[in-house]
Formats: sequence, C-alpha cells, structure tokens
Amino acid sequence: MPLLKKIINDPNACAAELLEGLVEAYNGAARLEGRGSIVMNNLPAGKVGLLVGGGSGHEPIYHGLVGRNLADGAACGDIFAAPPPDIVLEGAQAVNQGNGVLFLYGNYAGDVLNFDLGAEFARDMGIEVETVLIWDDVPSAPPDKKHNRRGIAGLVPIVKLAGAASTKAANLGELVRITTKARDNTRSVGVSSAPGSIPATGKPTFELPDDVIGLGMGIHGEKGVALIPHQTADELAPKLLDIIFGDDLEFKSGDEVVLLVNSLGSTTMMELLIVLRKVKALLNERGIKVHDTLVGPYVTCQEMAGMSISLTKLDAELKELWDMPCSSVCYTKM
Amino acid sequence: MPLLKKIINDPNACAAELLEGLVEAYNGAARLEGRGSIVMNNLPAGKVGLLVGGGSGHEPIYHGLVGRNLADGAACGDIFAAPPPDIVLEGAQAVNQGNGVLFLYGNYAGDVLNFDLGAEFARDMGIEVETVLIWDDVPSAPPDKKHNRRGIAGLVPIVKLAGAASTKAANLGELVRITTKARDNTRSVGVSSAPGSIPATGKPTFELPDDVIGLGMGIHGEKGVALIPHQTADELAPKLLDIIFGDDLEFKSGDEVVLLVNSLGSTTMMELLIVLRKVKALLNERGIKVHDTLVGPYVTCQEMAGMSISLTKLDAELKELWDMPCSSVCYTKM
Amino acid sequence: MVLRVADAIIAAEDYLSEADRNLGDGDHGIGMKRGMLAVKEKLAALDGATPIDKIFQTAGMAMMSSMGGASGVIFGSFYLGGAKAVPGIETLDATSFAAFLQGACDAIMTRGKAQPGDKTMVDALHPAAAAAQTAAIHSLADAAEIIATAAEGGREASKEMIATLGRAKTLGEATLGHPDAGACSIAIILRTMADYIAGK
Amino acid sequence: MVLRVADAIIAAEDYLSEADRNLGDGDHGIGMKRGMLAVKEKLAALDGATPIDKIFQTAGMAMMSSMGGASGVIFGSFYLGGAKAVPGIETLDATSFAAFLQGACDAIMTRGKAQPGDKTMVDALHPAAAAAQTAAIHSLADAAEIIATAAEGGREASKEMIATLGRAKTLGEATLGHPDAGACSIAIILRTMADYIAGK
Ligand SMILES: Nc1ncnc2c1ncn2[C@@H]1O[C@H](COP(=O)(O)OP(=O)(O)O)[C@@H](O)[C@H]1O
Ligand SMILES: Nc1ncnc2c1ncn2[C@@H]1O[C@H](COP(=O)(O)OP(=O)(O)O)[C@@H](O)[C@H]1O
Ligand SMILES: [Mg+2]
Ligand SMILES: [Mg+2]
Ligand SMILES: [Mg+2]
Ligand SMILES: [Mg+2]
Repeated sequence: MPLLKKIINDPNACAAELLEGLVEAYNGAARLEGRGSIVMNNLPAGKVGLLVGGGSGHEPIYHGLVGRNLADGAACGDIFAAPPPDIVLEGAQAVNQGNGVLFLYGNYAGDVLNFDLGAEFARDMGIEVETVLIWDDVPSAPPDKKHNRRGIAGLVPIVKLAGAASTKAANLGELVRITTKARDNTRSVGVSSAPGSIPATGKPTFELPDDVIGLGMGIHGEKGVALIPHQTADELAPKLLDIIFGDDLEFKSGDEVVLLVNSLGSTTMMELLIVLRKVKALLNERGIKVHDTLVGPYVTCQEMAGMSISLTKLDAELKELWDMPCSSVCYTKM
Repeated sequence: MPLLKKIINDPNACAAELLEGLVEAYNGAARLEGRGSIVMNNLPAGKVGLLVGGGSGHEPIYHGLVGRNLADGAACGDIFAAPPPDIVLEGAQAVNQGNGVLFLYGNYAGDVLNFDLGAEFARDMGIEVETVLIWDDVPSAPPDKKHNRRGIAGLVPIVKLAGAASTKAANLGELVRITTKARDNTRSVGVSSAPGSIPATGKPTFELPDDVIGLGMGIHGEKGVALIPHQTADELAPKLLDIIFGDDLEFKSGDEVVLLVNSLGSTTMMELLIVLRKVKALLNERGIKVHDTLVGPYVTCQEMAGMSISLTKLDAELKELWDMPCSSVCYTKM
Repeated sequence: MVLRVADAIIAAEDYLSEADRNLGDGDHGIGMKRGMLAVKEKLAALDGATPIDKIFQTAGMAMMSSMGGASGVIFGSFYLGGAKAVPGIETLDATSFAAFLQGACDAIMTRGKAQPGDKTMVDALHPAAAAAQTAAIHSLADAAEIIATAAEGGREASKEMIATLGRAKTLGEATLGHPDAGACSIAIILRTMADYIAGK
Repeated sequence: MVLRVADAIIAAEDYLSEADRNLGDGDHGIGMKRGMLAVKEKLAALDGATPIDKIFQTAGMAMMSSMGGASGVIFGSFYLGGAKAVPGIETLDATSFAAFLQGACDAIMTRGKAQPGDKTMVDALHPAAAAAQTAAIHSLADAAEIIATAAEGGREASKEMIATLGRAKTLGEATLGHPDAGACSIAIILRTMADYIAGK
C-alpha cells in the first residue's frame, strides 16, 4: 500500500500545527495556552471549570469541543498520545476561575496516568480538581467492570451536557454529580471496517481481512466482541442496538434519548444516514423517543472507516441542559 | 482493490434511504415531500422561497442545508445525478409561499437541464421562478467564461447567505440580487488526491497515480489545472490561494472574508486545520481579515480524498446576513 | 419494441457506465437502467390498445421522471420529442420512423443545446436521423438497418471528437479515443429496434 | 550514558513502534523518540559539573513533559524514581545502580499499578532490578551485564503473558507471542547502559 497522500508538513509536527490551525478556526473565541491547551477566552469569573482532553488525531474532538456552554479548555497530546501532565496543569490553571476544575476524558491508561499527575500538580497549586472518566463503549468490558471500559463517541453528548451544566453549576460537586449522571446514562457501540493511519509512520493502525468488520472494535482498532462478515446496514443496526439494550442501563418505552451516529472518518454521511434510518425505526418499535439527533464524523481516528451508535438517556435535568444552545468547532446547537 | 465495505443496503437504493435517514436527522424540522425533496416544516407565510438541490452522494450537502435561515427545500437526485424535473417541481411547489422561488444550485449540465425543465413546469403552474447558478470553481474555466465554471464547496457560504437573505427579502428580485452578489463574491479552488466510489458499482470515480495530486480538480474528479507532485500543506496552500487571487475578483488589504476549508471526504480534520493555519498566515500577510471560518467535510464525494479553499468577500449587507444564526444538519451557527 | 430496447439497455449497464467512466462520472449505465426499469413498469400498466405515440410518450415520461442527470432529460426527450412528431399514427413505417427520429433529434438539440461534433449522443442520433430521411424509400426493416448502422458509425466517430458539453467538457483533449457514453446508448437503442423490426 | 541511551532508543524507533502495533496503537517508538530528543536537548543545556542524580532527574522531567501517552509517565518515572533513590551520589557503582533501578521500578509500579505478569515494561524492569540487588557484589560492568541480560530475559518472558493493563488489555489472548513494547524499550535502555559502562 502506498503511503497515504496526506496534506501535511513534518509528519512529527502534525499535532502542534493542527492546534495552531484550530485556534484560527476559533477565530478569537479561544486561544492556545502554554504548549498544548486550547482555552476559551473571556471565561465568566467564578465559573466552575471544565477541562477535557486526550490525544490528537481524532479531530474534531477533543479540542474542537471547547466552546460556549461546552468545555472551557482541552489539554491536547500528540497524535494518539495523552497530553503530558504539565500540559494538563497549564490547561487546568487557565480554566480555573477559583472554583475548581472538572477533568473529563476518555478512560485510556495513558490519559489516566497523565491527567492524574496533572491533577496532583494542580492540587499542589491550590486548585480543586475532580475527575469523571468517560467509559461509554459497552463491548469493551462487562457491566461489572465499567472502569475497564473505553471512552468512544459517547463523549460528545457527555461533554455537551457537562458543558451546559458547568455554566449553571453552583460548585464543582454539582458539576461532578451531573456529569457522572450524563456518563452513566450514555452507552455506545461501534463497528470498524478499515484502519486509519499514523501520520508519523504512514502505517495503518490495525489490519482486518477484506470481508469482515469488527463488531465492538475500539476507535484505534482495539478488540471488540467479534469479527463478523461484512453485512448490510439493516442487518447491522439491530445487532448494535441489541448490545446496548443488553447492558445494565434500562431503556424502556417512553424514555427520551439523544442519538448520535458517528463516523470514524471515511465512512460517509450517506452511510450514517442509512444506518440512522434503521436505528430510528428500531427505537420507534420500542417506544423510545429521540429528543435530538447528531450525525457525522465527530470522533474520528484519521481516515479510519467504521461507525458507532450512542444513546444518552435524558431525565428532566439532562433534557434542560441538552436544550441549551452551544457553539464550538466540533458541535454547534442553536 | 476489493469492493469497499460500505455500510449500506441495496446499492441502488442508497439515495432513497439516505433521504429517509436525513428526515430522521431533522427530527421534525423538515419532511420528505413527494419523491425526493426535503422541505422545512412551518415555513413563514409569504416568505420568498429558496430551493437548492442536486445529486446525492455529496452529503451533508445539498439536502443537509435545508434549515432555519438556510434553504427552505432541496430537490435531491440519485447518487451523483441531478434530480428529475418533477422532483424539482414538487420541491418548488412545497417551498412556494406565493411569492416565488429562487432555484440555487451548482452549474452542472444535468442540473441545469432538469432544474430548467422543473422551472418551466412550475411557471406553467403559476409559480414565479428565478435561477442563480453557483460557479465558484476558479480553475474550471477562464474568468470570461464563468458560465462554464462548476459549483463546488463555495456553495456552502453562498447558500448560507441566500438563506439569510430569503428570510429578509421583500421579494424574489431582491433575493436574486443578493444571492447573485454572494455568488459573484465567492471563489474556490481544490485539490484531489484519491477517488471516491459509486455505491452502485463499487468503482472508483477516477484514477490518479500514487505520487501526484490533481490541482484544481473537480469534486467528481473532473480535470483541473495540472497534475502536480504530492507536496506539503505549506507548499500547496499558497498555490491554491494564488489561483484565487489571480482571478478577476479583487481581494485587497482591509477586505473581510468568510473562509471555508472543505474536505471531500476522507481527508481528515487534522489536515484541514494544518492547511487552515497556513492559509490564515497568507491572508494576514495580505491584510485580508477573516470574519468567520468554516472547516470540515461539508461538500464531499463519498470517501474521496482532497480539499478545497473558498473565500467569500463580504460587504456590509453580506456581513449582516452572515451574522444571522442558522441551523441545519450540514451547518449550524449560533 | 420499446420493451426490447429497455432490456437491451439494462443488459448493457456495465458497458455504458464504463464508457462514462472514461469521460464523465461513470454512472450513465446506472441512470439508463433506472430509466428503463421505470419504462418497463409504466408500459406494463398500459392496456394493449394503446396507440404507438402514446407508448413512446409514456416511455419518455418514465425516463424523464426517474433518471435525473443529464441523460434523464436528454433520453426522455428522445421518446417525447419523437412521439410529438408522429401524433396518432397506427403503424410504424419507414416514413414515420424517420419523422420520429427527426422529432427526437430536434427536441434533444433544443433542450441540450448540443451541436453535432460536441461529443454527445447527438453525434449518434443526428446521423441516424439524417440517414432515416433518405432511407424512407426502403422497407421499414431495411431502413431500420441503415439507421442502426448510421448510429453505430456516429458512435465510432464520436471517439475522434473533443468534448465541449456536459461533465466531460473540462477534460478537453483527454476525451480523444473514447466514444461518448450517450452515443453508445443511442447505438444500442437503434440497433435493438432494427433487430426487433427484422424479427431477430 | 543517558545520551547514549537516548541515541539507542531513537535508532530503535521503528522496531518499538512495530512492537506496539502488534498489541497497542503502534506509536511507542514515536513517543520514545520524542522523549529522547527532549532528553538530549535538556542535557545539552546542563553544565559539565551537573551531579549524576540531577542528570537522571532532568532526563525524567524531559520525558515526562514531552512524551505524553502511557509511556511518558512510565518512562519519565524510570529516571525520576531512580534519581530519587540515589540522592547526591558522585559516581555510579554496582550498589547505587541497584538502588537506582529499585527506585525506578518502585516508582513505576506505584504510578502505573502494574504487577509483574501484566505484560508491561515492568516485566523487564522488575527482574532487572531484582538481579541488580544480587549483582551488587560484582563490579559495575559485570553487574550491568547481568542486569541487561535479566531485562532481555524479561522482555522474552513477556511474550508468554496475557496483557491486563494499557491499550492491549482488551486484546486478551491475542497478545500471546508478542513481546511488550515497553519491555523492549527497557531491554534496550539497560543493554545500552551495560555497553557504555563496559566501554563498548
Ligand atoms: N447537452 C447535452 N446534449 C445532449 N446530450 C448530452 C448533453 N449533456 C450530456 N449529454 C449526454 O449525456 C451523457 C451522460 O449521461 P449521464 O452520465 O447519464 O448523466 P450525467 O452527465 O448527469 O452523469 C453524455 O455521454 C452525453 O451523451
Ligand atoms: N500501567 C502501566 N504500568 C507500566 N507500564 C505501562 C502501563 N501502561 C502502559 N505501560 C507501558 O507503556 C507501553 C506503551 O507505551 P506507548 O505506546 O508509548 O503509550 P500508549 O499506550 O499511550 O500509546 C506498553 O508497552 C507498556 O509497557
Ligand atoms: Mg498512543
Ligand atoms: Mg452523474
Ligand atoms: Mg454520468
Ligand atoms: Mg502506544
């Protein structure tokens, strides 16, 4: 396979350069703080802080989720690498308005190690820090081992809800409570069909035979439930939903959800919409009401092919937070 | 090359099924009208109508641009095929609130033939129809032959401005005037590096040697200025901008523009942001002020790789229209 | 006859898409098949006594409203324009066949503004329509054979032309050597009609 | 010595990434190279009289703050934890080297909560640190050779383990047969140190 014709400069400088570009995309709304944090300008004094983050290369998340009624800042690592602790610290310092900061990120070993160290450093400097880990990927561990689950596309509704909550929360504890609820009410499952590539090596992130797709595979190609034959959207959609419905969170008739159909990169909007059509029909059958729908490449892994379905169950409090407008490079709601 | 593992059902039913999915994505805001038009619900009585449209397979455009302060409706064809005239007619009838309809679409032979026939049918039914063709792709014909130019990603800012104008315009003539200005103030140029594929055949839309990219190539792989060696983002960005600045629309110091950096599909947000970084620096050098930035896969051609840069020059009237919020599946601005 | 044409085009889907891939966006066969499936459906709903021009008209409407793309209008106009030129005829003879093709060709050239030499299906249809005028003195079967041969000649001649219309126009000289996809369709349509008329 | 280690890791970039590709996300070599380039830069800024533990500490800080990922913290802790265990030493001997490795291993296991057998770099470092305790009676050069060999043995042993931590943990049995990428790095680091000490 020939090296992909990526439109980049130094393959080792991609993360740094894309952050510079992202600041331009924010066009004055956010800035680059320190070596690798994107931080909102003009944060309201006293606001409870929300810091997200993780490895780069998954654009438009995480750093694209910084915005009004979204995250206050994002600590960004190199491609597929958690940000080092001092970048986390710089982000925390910039975001902190005196009332503490919530760290909210995907449950990956590298992120936990670095954010935890960053939290230690921040606490040493008198900044109150709490952490909520995102672990929405159902197939990555059984329900009694949630702390082993990965964070995948469900992070988008979770950060949206946490961001809305952060502008209203009276204190860090309340933000932790609401964010934990948003996390606990979110379930995702994905499928992968072709790898992305690492810019610095040009190498594919994993390999898959031509006629199979990975059910429940992670966004970097991590193991899932099974390799299954490539199949139609209408065959696949019920399998994915059954994995979510088979988990320990009850979805029953009358429940209201936010539905996200995410592309990992080169899976097209056409395909997402075809899957969405079937998912909606299946939810209708169960009497589950879709309050809002997101569809597109939100959580990607370079030009990887594959998609995921995420459901976030709303209660009255989450629904009110969901309906707040928000604005960012990754997601804007009027 | 193996057939792509697309997540679809019947390859010949993709366009129909994605429209059904799109209606679900609109979640009540828009409906499927007739055989192939997406139309906003609850259009204000007497509003001047705006109908866009074209072939499917380029999602999230065109049909994703139906929305508040955007297009009232979109007439959608099969994959890469202009909508037939009776679908155009159905769209026009649904959109018309008694004060006529503007047809706004990309300048492709098939679209012109079908929309013109649809316009004839609509006029026969007493609906006033005007047409503005989008022809923003600079390399596709010399400046004195603009009517031979193709419409590419510049359609996004043009439809955004026309949509805002359509909610304020006193009559169809005024909408035509403003939309024509938006079109005449927009220039794009793109580059392609790898083909998309036609769902019904699985065949690539074009072929390119491994080490070259197509400068000025169209979004279906149509011929551009030249096949050039694959090169870095920093080398490419000035070449693209020079093509725009070499055209007959003056961009001078102090001008304000909307900048769109578009991916054709599998070119990543990372790459777009790296290009954006350089484009912004070059615009700064010329004293051109970026009023707003859009970056992402707005106008795609399945999983095609490549990107484009579009600039829309704003005057006071267009700037006011640009700043109006809007909401749709394709583009939302708070 | 119209049904036989539909089946022939449907069978040629891949060949026609491949021809369009060389010059256009590779979907001509897909669109023509979509149109011809619609033709078959609509004709099945007609009763046996439907007049000839009504059959042509129904086929044209079916293509026009189902295909989309450039060729939906163009090939829809083939049957629609042809039907208009032979109102109320009861049987097809060499004279009315010539009138049909002339009407079809005129309608398409008006619609699409293509001239012979622009490397479109007109380059197969125009010589066929011209041959039909002179061949009107022959039997229908002989005339149809002459017409089909003229269309095939036009398709071959289109290889030597540089496209100036449609999606292929920006390709310029790169279009040399390949026949136009629409001209391939016309050649198939008229060859199938000749075979049908000859009882083959 | 620390500079030689940096060069050895940088030279092994592809090998380390490939090892990570089998089990993780294929970027271990990239991250280690990024860290070691930062180490070289920071060390170049130190003056000649810098004490040994300060050199280790500078290297650890450089890795920790430049690499990110799991291995940024883990390998940063290698030098940082080691430096803490040998405060103020003036020359490295077999005893202080053993103390260094024990400190490094303890720091990493505290940070990363990995136990021997979890298929991480601990499976190379832990046997190396243990070997260092018993080898402390030997000369530094001999001890370093014993330590490097123990680390390489640990790397080989990691092939037979099933990952339970880090990105590879969800792969389960599929991890059998491949050595852990971080264990490969530890083996290179300690082998390079042994070679340097032996004057090779
Ligand atoms: N203006 C025109 N006049 C006559 N024929 C045309 C014109 N434009 C296109 N065609 C014919 O249509 C064919 C392409 O059809 P098709 O591929 O189905 O549509 P599209 O170009 O929309 O993809 C061309 O090969 C050409 O023969
Ligand atoms: N908790 C841990 N304790 C010790 N070592 C670990 C731990 N987690 C990961 N590692 C080591 O880190 C290596 C992976 O490093 P690297 O690929 O650079 O980071 P990432 O996993 O973030 O991509 C693994 O091979 C393993 O040796
Ligand atoms: Mg990594
Ligand atoms: Mg087409
Ligand atoms: Mg075509
Ligand atoms: Mg790794």
